[in-house]
Amino acid sequence: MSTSTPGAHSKLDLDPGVIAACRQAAKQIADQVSERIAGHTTVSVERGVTRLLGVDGADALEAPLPNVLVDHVHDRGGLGRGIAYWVGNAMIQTGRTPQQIAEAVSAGELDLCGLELAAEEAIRERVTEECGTRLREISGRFEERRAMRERLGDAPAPLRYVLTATGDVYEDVVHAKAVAEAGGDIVAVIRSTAQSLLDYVPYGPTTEGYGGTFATQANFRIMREAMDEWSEQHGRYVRLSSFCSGLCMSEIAVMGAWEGFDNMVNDALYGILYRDINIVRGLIDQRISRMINGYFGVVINTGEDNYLRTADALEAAPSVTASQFINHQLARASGVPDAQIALGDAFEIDIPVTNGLLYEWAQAQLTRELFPDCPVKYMPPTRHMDGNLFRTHAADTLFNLVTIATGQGVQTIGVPTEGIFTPHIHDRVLGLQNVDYVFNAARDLGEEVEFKPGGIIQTHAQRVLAGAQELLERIAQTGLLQAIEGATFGDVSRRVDDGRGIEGIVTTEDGYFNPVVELMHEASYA
Amino acid sequence: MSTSTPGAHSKLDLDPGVIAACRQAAKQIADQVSERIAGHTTVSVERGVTRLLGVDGADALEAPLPNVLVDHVHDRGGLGRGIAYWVGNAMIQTGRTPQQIAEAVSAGELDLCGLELAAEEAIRERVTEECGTRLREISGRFEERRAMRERLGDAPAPLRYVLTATGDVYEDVVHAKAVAEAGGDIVAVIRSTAQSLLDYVPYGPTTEGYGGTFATQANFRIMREAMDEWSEQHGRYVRLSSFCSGLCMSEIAVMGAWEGFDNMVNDALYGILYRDINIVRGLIDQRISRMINGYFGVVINTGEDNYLRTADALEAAPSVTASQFINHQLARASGVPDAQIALGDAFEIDIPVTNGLLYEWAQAQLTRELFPDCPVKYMPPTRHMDGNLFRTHAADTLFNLVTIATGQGVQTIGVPTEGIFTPHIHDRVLGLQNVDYVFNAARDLGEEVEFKPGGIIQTHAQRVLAGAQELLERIAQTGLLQAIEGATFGDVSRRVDDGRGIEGIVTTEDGYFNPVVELMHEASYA
Amino acid sequence: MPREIDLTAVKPYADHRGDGLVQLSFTLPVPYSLAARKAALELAGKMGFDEPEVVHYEQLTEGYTYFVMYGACAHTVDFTALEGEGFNIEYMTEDEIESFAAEHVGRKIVVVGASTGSDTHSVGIDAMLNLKGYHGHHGLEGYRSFETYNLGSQVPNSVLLAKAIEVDADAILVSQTVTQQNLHVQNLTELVEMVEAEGRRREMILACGGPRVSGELAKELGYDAGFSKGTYPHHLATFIVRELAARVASTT
Amino acid sequence: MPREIDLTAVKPYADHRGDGLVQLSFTLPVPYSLAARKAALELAGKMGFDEPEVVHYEQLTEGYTYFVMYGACAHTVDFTALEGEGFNIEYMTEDEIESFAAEHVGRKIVVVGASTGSDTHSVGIDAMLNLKGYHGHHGLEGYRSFETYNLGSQVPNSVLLAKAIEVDADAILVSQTVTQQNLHVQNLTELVEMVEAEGRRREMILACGGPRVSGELAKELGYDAGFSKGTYPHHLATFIVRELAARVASTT
Ligand code: B12
Ligand code: B12
Ligand SMILES: Cc1ncc(COP(=O)(O)O)c(C=O)c1O
Ligand SMILES: Cc1ncc(COP(=O)(O)O)c(C=O)c1O
Repeated sequence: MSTSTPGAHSKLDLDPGVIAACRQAAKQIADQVSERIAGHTTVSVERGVTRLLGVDGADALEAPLPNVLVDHVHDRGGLGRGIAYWVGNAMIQTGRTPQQIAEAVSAGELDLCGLELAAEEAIRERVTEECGTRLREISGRFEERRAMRERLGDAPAPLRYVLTATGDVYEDVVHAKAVAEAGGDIVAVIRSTAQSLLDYVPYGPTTEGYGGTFATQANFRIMREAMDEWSEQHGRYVRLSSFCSGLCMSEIAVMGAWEGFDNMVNDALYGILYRDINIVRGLIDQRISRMINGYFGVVINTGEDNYLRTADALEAAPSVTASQFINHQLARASGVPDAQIALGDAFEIDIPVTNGLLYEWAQAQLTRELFPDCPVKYMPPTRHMDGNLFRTHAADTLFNLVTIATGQGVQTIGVPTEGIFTPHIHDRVLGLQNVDYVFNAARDLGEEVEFKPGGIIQTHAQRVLAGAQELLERIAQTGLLQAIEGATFGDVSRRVDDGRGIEGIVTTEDGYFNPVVELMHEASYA
Repeated sequence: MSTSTPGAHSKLDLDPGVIAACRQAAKQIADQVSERIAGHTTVSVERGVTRLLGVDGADALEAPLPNVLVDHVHDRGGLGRGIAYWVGNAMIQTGRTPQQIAEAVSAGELDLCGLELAAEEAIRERVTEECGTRLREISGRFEERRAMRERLGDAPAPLRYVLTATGDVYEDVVHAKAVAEAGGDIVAVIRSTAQSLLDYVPYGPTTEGYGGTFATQANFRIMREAMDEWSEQHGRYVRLSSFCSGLCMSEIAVMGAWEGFDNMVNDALYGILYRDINIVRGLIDQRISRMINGYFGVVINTGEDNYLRTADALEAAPSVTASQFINHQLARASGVPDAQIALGDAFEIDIPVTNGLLYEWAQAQLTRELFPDCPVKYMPPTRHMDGNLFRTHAADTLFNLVTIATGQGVQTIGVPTEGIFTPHIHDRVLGLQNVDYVFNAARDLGEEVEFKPGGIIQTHAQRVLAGAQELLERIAQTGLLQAIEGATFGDVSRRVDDGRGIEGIVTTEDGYFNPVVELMHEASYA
Repeated sequence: MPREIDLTAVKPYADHRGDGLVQLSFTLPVPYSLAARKAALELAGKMGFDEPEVVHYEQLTEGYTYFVMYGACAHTVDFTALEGEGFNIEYMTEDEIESFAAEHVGRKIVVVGASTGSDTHSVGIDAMLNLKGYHGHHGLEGYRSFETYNLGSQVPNSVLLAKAIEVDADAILVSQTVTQQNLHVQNLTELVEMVEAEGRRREMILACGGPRVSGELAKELGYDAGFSKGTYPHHLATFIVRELAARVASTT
Repeated sequence: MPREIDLTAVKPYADHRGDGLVQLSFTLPVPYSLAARKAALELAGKMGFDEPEVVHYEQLTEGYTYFVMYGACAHTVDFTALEGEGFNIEYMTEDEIESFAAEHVGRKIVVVGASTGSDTHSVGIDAMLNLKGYHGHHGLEGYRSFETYNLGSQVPNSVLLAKAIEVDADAILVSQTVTQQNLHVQNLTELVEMVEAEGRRREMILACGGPRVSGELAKELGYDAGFSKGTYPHHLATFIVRELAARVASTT
């Protein structure tokens, strides 16, 4: 574990003791979470397992087969043993593949819980083997992709992360190409509004989304193929990203890995705070979802930026830092290596704040120094942007400056229409041109400048860190759940026994088993 | 004379010895210029004197009376004694005021060189008294204005300098008000194209200019009255500026002083290089013009920024610095105090230059450290701006950042339409909003950052300074005129015996006298 | 002398009366080419621009070209016909609202608000209703004369309406922020239809708001009023108390 | 499946085929007010925008209001009718030009250029003519097949024409940068008129250039060609040698 900036000294003159205390408290908080969620699974975690066993497709009513299968077992009260148990048993008893089993269940031809039960050991072995095959297959695809990335050349940080959000996957392809042509490194296919709330993943290509395009496996494939083609043609690899967040975190993680997505926004807190998803449900789903992302080499992006969209950016700064420490530990607890943990941060201080740029610079530098081995996903000003396109573009220019000066890992680009629309095709290009200009014109600025000892920047960073420490130590006392109830993040309060998806939490029974978790766990401690 | 940054140390680690050598060479160059122009006057210098004796108006053919009067004497071969001599004599002989004399000459009723000659001493006394009265009158007006400025509150540096250039003085008033409302501190009434080339100052209000509005006394008055009204209404003093440059430098200086203009662009090199005005004519006119500006408390703006519009901004950087040293000494030689010398500089490095921002920052900081007591007039990117409004706005944002971080005295604001039009009314407002945002968000940035010793910024500044030293020492050898012929400035070459207005240079004769110069000289060494 | 502006035939103004200059930007789904440039000029001509001019154009991706243009607008507008509507609608202050309500309504005014459909943007409705309010002006919750129910975000229209009926609301207040493909128009229309289906339209004030809502749009969709960026709680409250007072007056 | 683009009826594209969205900005010389907003919407309506929308407006100074708007353009353009004109006019390289000229013209091509009238912007004409050229492409002075006279800037049309006649020029090249109130149109028109008055129009190629010059404008004013931003010397040279070769061919 590295606790200091690589090479150089701290530009912010941070106290290593305070940092260590923060990390310590965050570890404690993450451990408590692990304890709290142990002994539970969720319908979506189990659906993730079925997907990793090869189940895909939807029934005549458009219900995805993973849902049909898991609901079938859940209705019969069997989910406490884990879906793998029942599928494994059915494989032995019927000699069918998991997909065939799902189809049979869907057709009403098979009752999984009514079959004769094979020996537990045999079931485990059978299903683990099936799962292992599938993991190797995906890993194989990932290795091919890694090779492609290396062959085409990987862009240097900060990677330019650009959203597309037309609602129509085919239009997204057009936008994505324009983004690629203008130098975008990562295209993030933003989801249709409220997909978070669906307790299933829609099936097939979609053209009717609002504020984004549904995350479906077919849509993922269409985007990936289009961008692979572009990448080969232009000799530059373009990454893809989407969202795991919501009620289907682990399933989407599986789909993304299968379709060769490189990044995934993965943060339960978003769903909890802004979509009113139950806290425990979110945290269980996140644990497994991140594990899957981590295992397949996918970079996860956390969502601290969101807090600054509802809380004041200066007041809430310590909560962002605290959340980064917690998210970092939670991601590690899922086995995600630091290089794949892109913690969230945002440039959201209000336009009229005197010395706002200095505070932003301090905060951005702080994140880099606290997590030197993690890329950071740095988000543009959005909250205070309005219909004055030029005002937004000016704010984006300073945002770009702070990004390059502090060497962020991933930067979501700002666009002039931020305060009005999901951006029009040329707005993304204008945004990227701004990034290009600033990143190049200020390339070595970070190296060049030192901050005045005890000046505004250092003092601000130290104050934010101190605030984070206080907060973390408080949360370590009360627990994360209590903290969320106390509106610690984003000024939003949620209670542990409220929220969507709570009915999908399942207490595991003796003999529960999850081959995905086991295989991945083995791998990460091998 | 102050040679070090006030208070603080040099951020650029400049060698004081090099600075001293530059100043020394520049002083030598300025002295050579003084020598070269001594014993000469010009038609426009003499017209300036007539204006300070109270002559104004135009004849039926729209020839301004100062021209009528000076041409009258020049045609008769009498200008070598100075216009004051002849007017003074006529005052004694006819008992008329200078204005009445001019009118009579214009009407063909009076031949100044045909009158009986009074005693030289009497003439001097009479005309000097007349001139003194006028100077006191203007100074009185200036004192009132100073009081008004103090009463309404003077804005802190960097002052926001905004051009208006509609061609129609009444439209300029509208634009100027929008500028004032958006926070502009100085409104510069840009002149109609090629006014530089007119060897007279047009008369009366004008509404038909191209790329600017004619500098006429009536136009000055209209603007001043409008802005005084605005200033009183809004409780914030708005300064006005125009151009002395061209063939009428000293006349316009008189008009500006009379009408209460606060700043004047005053640089002969502009006319010499870009308007092909004769070198010597330009330098003589400038000497007197600056003296008048200096005497009446007007801040002069020099035009080094222009070089970067025709020469490469990186290559030409040393020539800008060298020119600043020279202009500084030339202005001092005219009796202008440092606080009134706003040397020129510009943010003109091409958009794709890697680390361009660092070089700009270095150069801007260099100017500040070399001339700590002079305000600097820092100009926005213009040369590389094109029809992409957003690209220009982004460049302006970084320009604004450098301005505030280096604490320039005066900043000409950039506008999104810079590469296309003389800006539309709202474009100036958008430009000012950008300035507002950046100046406030980065208010104390300059104080906060130090540059890495031996880094890109320090090295660049030191290299530019060394280049300037070399250049200055070379020019001190060959003389300024030779240097201009060698295309040292703006990549443009001009020869000493070519160029417009050369016919207006007059060798003074024994007994030449110029009451303006004498009175002002006395005052500045009093 | 300064030229006068003819308010019966107003044109855009850039730097001379009547120059009509307008800046435009858009993308055409055609390949980057001289023909693309001509297409843009032709389009601007159809919009009624004299001397349209492309000041910048570039390829976005194959088959898509972006343009920045200027043109002199040939159309004019009769401003005198519009002038009736001043800008400074006289909004009452919080205190004035309280006493106006006490005098003209004489009971608590019940309002129910939400951000509806799949919209999770709650900042707008919270700004209007919650005690904290907006930029130092507190929300209706802080008014003595109002009884406020803020159902938050992602609220189905049916739930919002049911609550309004349950508490016998005087006004339903809807916020809509996600507007891509006119999602807000769909959501807003659905609510009006539901209210009408319940036969409640006459007895309830319906107001909506959001960054892309306008008074015109709201009225077109059957609302009594629409509010956009820059709205403060006392603007909304002024509207409600006046409207309610008028209704009370007309029914008595 | 992706929707097809109908090239016979092209509309602006923002994020869905046929959405037609265009961004506009302009100032109206009317007081900042709701009426001003309505005036802007009405104007956009006249331009043919469906659902025009003001996304930002503010007062500039008393009586002047600035707007940023969006609207869905109802007009379409038939791109297929324009498609003939490709973008990649095949410009020749310097070497190609030299040999083409040697073969088809067979003598030095004499050109005279200047930035005319009160215009002191010489960078454009220098870029075309001087050895140094533009962005690493040298100007016509560097071509063996050209004999070049660059008169610089602020050159009266009469002086330019006299020089052209004196050296029996094949082409006159004019640069114009200051365009406020269409000053360039005045200057360019005057030159054509003078050339015609001298009876020289047929025997000389007339080309002009500048940031706001376009091929269309040039032809409208009676020039053979017009060049804008992004022009390189070999673009101009290609045009001249081709045009001259055609003339030589047609007269022999
Ligand atoms: C905060 C925010 C979020 C937060 C919301 C948290 C929350 N609890 O509200 C989070 C991070 C969760 C979020 C998520 C998303 N967002 Co969002 N978000 C914003 C942001 C940054 C600010 C909005 C805001 O709070 N403004 C401040 C408030 C006070 O302003 P307001 O809502 O306009 O309200 C004022 C007036 O309109 C009026 N008003 C509003 N409502 C009402 C109601 C009544 C009755 C009255 C009288 C007045 C009134 O009064 C208010 C005060 O003056 C905007 C960008 C921007 N600058 O606008 C994007 C933005 C709104 N989001 C956008 C999108 C697309 C999304 C997502 C759908 C993206 C995705 N696919 O994942 C998601 C999902 C959200 C969803 N489905 O609803 C787009 C919407 C584009 C469009 N036009 O359709 C925007 C514009 C960003 C962009 N350019 O893409 N977002
Ligand atoms: C350099 C410059 C100056 C220099 C000129 C020095 C010189 N010797 O040229 C100086 C500092 C002297 C100057 C002064 C002024 N300028 Co000036 N200047 C510029 C600037 C920054 C760059 C112009 C330039 O050199 N571009 C680079 C060249 C290579 O591009 P180009 O000219 O477009 O040429 C290309 C093509 O157009 C084409 N081309 C051009 N000519 C020709 C000819 C032929 C035959 C062909 C084939 C092709 C061709 O090929 C070239 C290469 O691709 C522009 C702003 C800008 N970014 O454009 C303002 C700008 C042109 N200036 C402007 C103004 C108003 C002035 C002044 C009048 C201001 C004043 N009132 O004081 C003065 C006076 C000048 C005058 N009366 O002519 C305005 C013009 C506004 C308008 N549309 O009318 C501009 C746009 C700035 C602004 N936004 O206000 N300026
Ligand atoms: C972390 C995170 N997850 C998910 C989303 C999208 O969520 P939804 O599907 O609720 O629209 C967002 C959008 O801002 C986000 O920040
Ligand atoms: C120093 C200086 N003087 C004068 C002018 C204006 O000159 P003209 O009257 O020649 O257009 C300029 C314009 O750039 C300038 O920079």
